[in-house]
Amino acid sequence: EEEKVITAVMHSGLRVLDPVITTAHITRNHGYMVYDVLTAVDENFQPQPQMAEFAVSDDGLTYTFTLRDGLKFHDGAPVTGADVVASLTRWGKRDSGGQMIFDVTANLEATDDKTVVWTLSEPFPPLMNVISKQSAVPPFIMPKRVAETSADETITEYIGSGPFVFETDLYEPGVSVTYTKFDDYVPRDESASWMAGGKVVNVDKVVWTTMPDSLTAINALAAGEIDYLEQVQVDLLPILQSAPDVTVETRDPLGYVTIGRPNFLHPPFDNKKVRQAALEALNQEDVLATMMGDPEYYKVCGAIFGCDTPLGDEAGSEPITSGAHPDKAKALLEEAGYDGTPIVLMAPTDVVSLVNQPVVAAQALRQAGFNVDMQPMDWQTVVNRRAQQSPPAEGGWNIFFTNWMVPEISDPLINVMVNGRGDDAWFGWPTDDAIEALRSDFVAAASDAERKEIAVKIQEHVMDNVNYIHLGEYTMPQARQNTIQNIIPSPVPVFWNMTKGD
Amino acid sequence: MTDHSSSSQSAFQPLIRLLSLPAGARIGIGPIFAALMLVIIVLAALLAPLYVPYDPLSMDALARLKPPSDTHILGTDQYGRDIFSRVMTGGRVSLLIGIGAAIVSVTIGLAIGLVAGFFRTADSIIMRIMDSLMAIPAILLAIALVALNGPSLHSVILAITIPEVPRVVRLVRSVVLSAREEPYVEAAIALGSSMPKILIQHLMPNTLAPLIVQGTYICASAILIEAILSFLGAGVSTEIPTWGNIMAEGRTFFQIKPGLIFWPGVMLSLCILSINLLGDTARDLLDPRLKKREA
Amino acid sequence: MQFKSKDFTNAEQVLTIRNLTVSLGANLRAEPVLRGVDIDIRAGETLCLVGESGSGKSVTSLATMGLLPKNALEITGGRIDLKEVEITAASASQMRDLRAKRVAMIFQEPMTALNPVLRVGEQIEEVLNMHTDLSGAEAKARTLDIMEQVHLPDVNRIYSAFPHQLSGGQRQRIMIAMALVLDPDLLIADEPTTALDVTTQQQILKLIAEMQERHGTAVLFITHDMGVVAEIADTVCVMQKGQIVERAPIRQLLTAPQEDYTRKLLRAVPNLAPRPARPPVSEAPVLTVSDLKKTYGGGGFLRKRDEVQAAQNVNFAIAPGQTLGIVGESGSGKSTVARCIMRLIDPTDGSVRVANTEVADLSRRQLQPHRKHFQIVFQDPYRSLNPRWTVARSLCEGPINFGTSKDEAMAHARDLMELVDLPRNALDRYPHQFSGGQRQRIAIARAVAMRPNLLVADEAVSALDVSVQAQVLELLDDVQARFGIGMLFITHDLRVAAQICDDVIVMQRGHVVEQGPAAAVLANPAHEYTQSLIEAAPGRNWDFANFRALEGAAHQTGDHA
Amino acid sequence: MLSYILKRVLATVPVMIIVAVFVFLLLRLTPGDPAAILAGDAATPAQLERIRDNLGLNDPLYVQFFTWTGQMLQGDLGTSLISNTSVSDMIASRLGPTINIAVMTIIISVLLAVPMGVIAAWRHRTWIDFAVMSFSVLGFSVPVFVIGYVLIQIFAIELRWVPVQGYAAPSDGIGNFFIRAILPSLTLATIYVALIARMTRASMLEVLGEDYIRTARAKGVRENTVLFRHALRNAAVPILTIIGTGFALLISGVVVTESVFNIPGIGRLTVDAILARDYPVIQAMILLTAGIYVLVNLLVDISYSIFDPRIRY
Ligand SMILES: Nc1ncnc2c1ncn2[C@@H]1O[C@H](COP(=O)(O)OP(=O)(O)OP(=O)(O)O)[C@@H](O)[C@H]1O
Ligand SMILES: Nc1ncnc2c1ncn2[C@@H]1O[C@H](COP(=O)(O)OP(=O)(O)OP(=O)(O)O)[C@@H](O)[C@H]1O
Ligand SMILES: [Mg+2]
Ligand SMILES: [Mg+2]
Ligand code: NI
Repeated sequence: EEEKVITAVMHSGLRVLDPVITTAHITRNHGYMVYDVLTAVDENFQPQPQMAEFAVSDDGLTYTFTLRDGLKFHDGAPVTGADVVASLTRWGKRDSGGQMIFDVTANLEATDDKTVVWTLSEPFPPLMNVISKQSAVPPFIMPKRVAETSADETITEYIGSGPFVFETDLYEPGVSVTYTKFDDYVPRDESASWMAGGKVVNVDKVVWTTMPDSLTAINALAAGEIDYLEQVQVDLLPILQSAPDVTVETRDPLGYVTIGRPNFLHPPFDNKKVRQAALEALNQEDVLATMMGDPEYYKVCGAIFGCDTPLGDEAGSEPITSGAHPDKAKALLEEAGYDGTPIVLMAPTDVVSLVNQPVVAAQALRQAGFNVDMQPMDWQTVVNRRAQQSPPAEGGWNIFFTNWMVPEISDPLINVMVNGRGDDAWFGWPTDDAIEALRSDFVAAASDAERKEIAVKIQEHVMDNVNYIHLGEYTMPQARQNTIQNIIPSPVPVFWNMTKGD
Repeated sequence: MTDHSSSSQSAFQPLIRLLSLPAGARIGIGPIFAALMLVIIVLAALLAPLYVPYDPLSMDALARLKPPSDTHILGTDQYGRDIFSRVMTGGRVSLLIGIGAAIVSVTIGLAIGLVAGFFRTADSIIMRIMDSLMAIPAILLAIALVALNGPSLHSVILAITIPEVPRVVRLVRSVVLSAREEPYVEAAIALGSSMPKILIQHLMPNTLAPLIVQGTYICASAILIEAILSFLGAGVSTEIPTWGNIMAEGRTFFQIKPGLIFWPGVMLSLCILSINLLGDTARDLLDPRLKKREA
Repeated sequence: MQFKSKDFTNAEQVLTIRNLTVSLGANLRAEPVLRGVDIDIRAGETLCLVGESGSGKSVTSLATMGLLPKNALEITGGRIDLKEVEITAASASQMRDLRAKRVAMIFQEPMTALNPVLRVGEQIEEVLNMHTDLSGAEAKARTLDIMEQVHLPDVNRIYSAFPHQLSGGQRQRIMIAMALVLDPDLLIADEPTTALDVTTQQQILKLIAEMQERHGTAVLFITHDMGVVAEIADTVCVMQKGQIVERAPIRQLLTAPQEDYTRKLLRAVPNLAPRPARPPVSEAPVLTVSDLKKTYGGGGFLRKRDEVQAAQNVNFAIAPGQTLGIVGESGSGKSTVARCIMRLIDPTDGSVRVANTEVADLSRRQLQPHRKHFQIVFQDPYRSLNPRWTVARSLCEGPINFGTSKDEAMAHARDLMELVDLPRNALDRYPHQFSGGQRQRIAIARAVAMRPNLLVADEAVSALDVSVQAQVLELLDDVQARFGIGMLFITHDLRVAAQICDDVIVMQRGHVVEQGPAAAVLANPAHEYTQSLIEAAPGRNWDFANFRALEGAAHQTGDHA
Repeated sequence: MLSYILKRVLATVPVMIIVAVFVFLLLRLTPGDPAAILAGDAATPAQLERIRDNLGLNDPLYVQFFTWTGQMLQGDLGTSLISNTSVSDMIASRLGPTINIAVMTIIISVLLAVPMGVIAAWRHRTWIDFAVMSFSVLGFSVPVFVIGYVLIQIFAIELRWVPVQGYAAPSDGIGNFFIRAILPSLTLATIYVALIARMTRASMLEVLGEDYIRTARAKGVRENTVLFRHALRNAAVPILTIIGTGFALLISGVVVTESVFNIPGIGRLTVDAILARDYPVIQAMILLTAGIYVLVNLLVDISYSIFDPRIRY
């Protein structure tokens, strides 16, 4: 029988192969191909067993994981508790949620080949959510020898126990990566649901290629040269209309948010009124429409934890959702005594999904009376510069923009922008004791209802204090040949379950 | 040799001598057309703020990618900005980059080239450095430099200039090397003229004609390189419209809205075409090797 | 002097040019370049076409070959008959067929006339391949044969040599072989020996004569060297401004020229008899050169570059008002000596004293104040003036360097213009607006403006027409007498040397082979190299200026005037 | 000859050293942090600092420089900071496509441009000359990516003669290679053709005015023999030179063309590396391209002697 190969164009090239050291989405996606996880969330955000069944003691201090039978690494070695412990330990050094868990960990050990016991010194209710989550840095299980690599160094061996085998020889960083079906993988019996359930592989090989030019990628899909396009620029969809063999659809209903982050250390954004002025000046619709073009693919929505997530709520978001209010902004600026200090706005030029926001925002801020110094630079420079705490005139900055996947911001523990710990906070460094208090309450909260209540308070606080500017949600359509079927509708594009017809 | 001078030319004599144009040089219709076109393009760009209907930066998120209409004669781009206003205004910066890069690289190259050509000791060191600069691919160097300084106007000009400098240096140096063997330079030495005087008064004018030619090519290629840098995400900020970044921004819409590439492309190509044509004409008129045949 | 005197009345007419008019193609209003030229040449005859530069000699020959530059020159009247073929009416392919077979041509510069990237054998053979059905081997044999005939040595080696590997004389032989390989009826030679030194020139002239004898070829020979004319011509046509002004058998032309122009042309030819010696001066010499030595090259990075010993053990002195000539064939080191004295290059060894200052080892900066004592006039008057500068600026440059004010320098420049017999108002003009002779005058004026003690003239008249040359020489003489300047005069033309020098140095391959008063050296050469030089000078027995033979000139001591 | 080559090769040493120092300094002074690229968006400053330490990016500059040059001298180009793969492996797998496309481009360009230039010079100042020159000036005036898009639109999308994108090595079948390489090569060739055609024309014009061309005509040689046997070889040296120096342009074009046609070549590798501040890769790539440039021009210089026997080393 002919080999079944899926050629997929992913949103970016795979350059980093260590899914623990980096938060890059493409590497996370790669991780899900090669590695397996202990537990995983299903489409209802509920943690489900994957490699292991789990049990929580009544006091919420002891978690016991029992590995299921037949788990094997790609080199044939069985997966053991020791591998799990080493992998979790390394992950705990990199993931922010993981760090919090390890802060309260009393003991983590493999009691035998199949059993891992995790003992806490105090309860940490969201533990299962954190280790089952599908975003940022999932706790992938690697062989012990690999997982013993320092968390600040990249691993050099790419062996997992996941459904696909990474082909080292065919790997070209940034260009293409090839995965073959791992024949010894034993899927769970449940049907697949998001990251949970049976990972049944129906093809022999998956090739990810990168096309630096989005127009070329679309044309290649239309011409039948590739099978699958992870993200399609909405403006280019008309090109696919004339391709009857291609289907365009939204795989991931949650999508992304786009945000702007002010710098709290320096004028004028150290002034709450000025931040509020910026919130008034900006308008979600303008940004989203410019980015996406078609309203079908964006949503004006003020919920900082995401519109369709359990914690999502739009409280206090009118300034940003109800259009631009330059007059209100001007009044606020007046009130704040804004003296025309230029706002250094960092504008990346080389990341397609980030070029529009700064341009639109700069224009809107100017209309509201801000003096904007938009400084274009490549994304690398943004990344480097946003870490600078010096004043804007000396190599610092005032505001920048970025995007997140909704699951990455969907609760106050994951969402790094609601961290208010000053220098330890995310870039922008707000010192916000109020929000920290709310976050502690959130961790301590006993019930979902209580958590939701606290989340709404955080939402209101963020809108008032303008910890960051939530600019709305959007989804990216994917496109596939009609022969490609049974794609799981999850934020992470996964290649199990997927079938390829003839 | 007959005496071709006539009194009517006398006003232009110094210029003609300075450029050592062959007397009675004829200029065809093509170059005149090119010059005319260039004048129109330059004027259109310079005066753009006076006549374009919209602020090239003003956006309208709800009027994106509109086809040509009465309100937007060339339609709008992906930010809802008026393409006509942007293309016309874009010429200003593109031309500035072209002319800026030409002037800067010619000036720097001239200074270095004169020194290298005349002072044996400096020559080998300077030329090694120039060889190295030449060997580094211009585009890669430009990307790196723009990444270094941020894609501001002057860093783009700088990035385009640096790889051009060695070419100018080579050119000036070769002219100086051959001119310094000319008997009139030897005569000047014999007449007791100092080195700087010989360098500036006797040798530098010889470089003028080739430099004008080279300058036009640098100007043309700078405009083009700016477009390529924009394509690679290392061009001038999109806040400052240039033909290059209008095209680069619009490139993904090539099939949806070809006007985004077409109009700036046409302006850019016409402009480069005329500059190149003028450069060719200048070369035909000024190149002593070709001139030899006409004499 | 033995002139050719063959009778051609019964010989077949090979070339007949009637009323040929050639105009500048694009410009109908301009003067035609040729205005009604008539020429007849018969089999075996040598017709020499003489006249000043630009008179139309080359255009006539190119018209005959059908090779006038397209778009530039056009035949607008008359006809050219090559035996029965009318050339002006021939099609391009007919013309191609005629060339080499019926009419062939030798050009002046043997280096540039041969294709530098093709082996010379191939270049000759190409003619055979193009026009005959010979097989490869036959063509090669024929090529080697013709190469033998032109007395090329070691033909098998030369066959596969490239032009740059041959000497000038050998290259010209290749050209001749190429021209004659198909035995054409007419051979056109446009200044074929001007670029060669006299000894080689003599061999080539002999060779052409020999080939002509053998094949009965008609020859149209273009030259401006009257000496050559005297040696080889049967008939002479004198051209001026596109017209043939006089046509006569050689003896008649040289003894009884009819036209003023012809007379003027002949008068300007300098004599090989040395000038009368001027009274020796007792004053201290302006220039003393002792043991001067210059070696080019050497050094080199990985491999030692070839050294050229361009001048060795040169010793001489020049007194004020006296002229020392350096003669010798091309490459013998004449210019090297001049440039060492001028310190345009640094001598390897030896001493050069100018006006009591040792200049050989001064640094450039130290030398600068002494520059005004010695000046130079170069061969090419066009290139030695900055084409971008007005004459005034060029003339003032030197004095201003030595502290003269601008106005003063300008005033002086006006006087100088007068001195060199140019209109004062010409000061604002550029070099290209002057004729060659005028430019050389300006160059001389510029040198004289510095009031030097020593004037070095490196081939200062070689680029000029004989008539212009005579004027410039006169000027130099005049200036020298007026300011008492010592002069070093470099030339390869023995006639010029004879006319202007008090003393003469003969150089060969960097060595001085003979040295002494002009009268002694030129009239009684002691060294065999000098002898061969004088032997080879064409027409050396004829006193052109006086239309008579120079009987016993070689033995006279110089007091005839 | 051998000593000349040796000398030239030795002369490239200082050039390469200057390039190395220059590139090294340029990169270290450029803002941007490979550690940040590696760690992604959510890393904390402390984490970044530790990664930088691990990568050796916190060592003094001179230590980093000598470590790097030390490695280089042992033939070790280092490992990518980002993907942790060996730089030599990365280059090895990326060099082929670029070289193959470049060679094809040069072949196409020379085959097109030289006859164009010859004919333009031969018919100097006629409409043929004008047409050839206009075309070549046009080739200079349109950005490479536009040419690429237009070619794709016509030949891949409308006519469907060739695929839109992609690369196949000649070892995968020469036809396969050809059909994918033709559009990128043509795209790259436009500017190269323009360059070579102009130089051919100018050089031929000069040669056609030489005495030996007149000699050839005086011998009754046919016109095409005059042009191609007598003139072209003499005109070859400047044409070769421009092919050599134009190589720099080719490299610039490659960067863009590889993007547009999705060719996994070294142009993209370098741009990606620059944007990711992957220092070892950038350094190796720029040294490599500089080296190739120098080598190509050395080959060009040596090849002069094939065309012009006067040139001997
Ligand atoms: N290609 C050309 N285009 C225009 N004018 C020309 C051309 N060739 C020659 N002439 C003109 O024709 C005239 C005669 O030139 P020609 O070359 O025949 O002179 P000549 O007698 O051979 O001089 P010389 O002794 O210097 O070789 C000159 O005035 C010259 O300027
Ligand atoms: N710059 C130089 N480098 C090396 N060799 C040189 C240089 N200049 C001249 N020569 C050589 O030195 C020798 C003498 O040259 P020079 O120019 O003095 O001869 P010349 O007698 O003036 O000849 P001509 O009559 O041709 O002007 C020649 O063999 C020449 O090739
Ligand atoms: Mg002539
Ligand atoms: Mg000389
Ligand atoms: Ni003239």
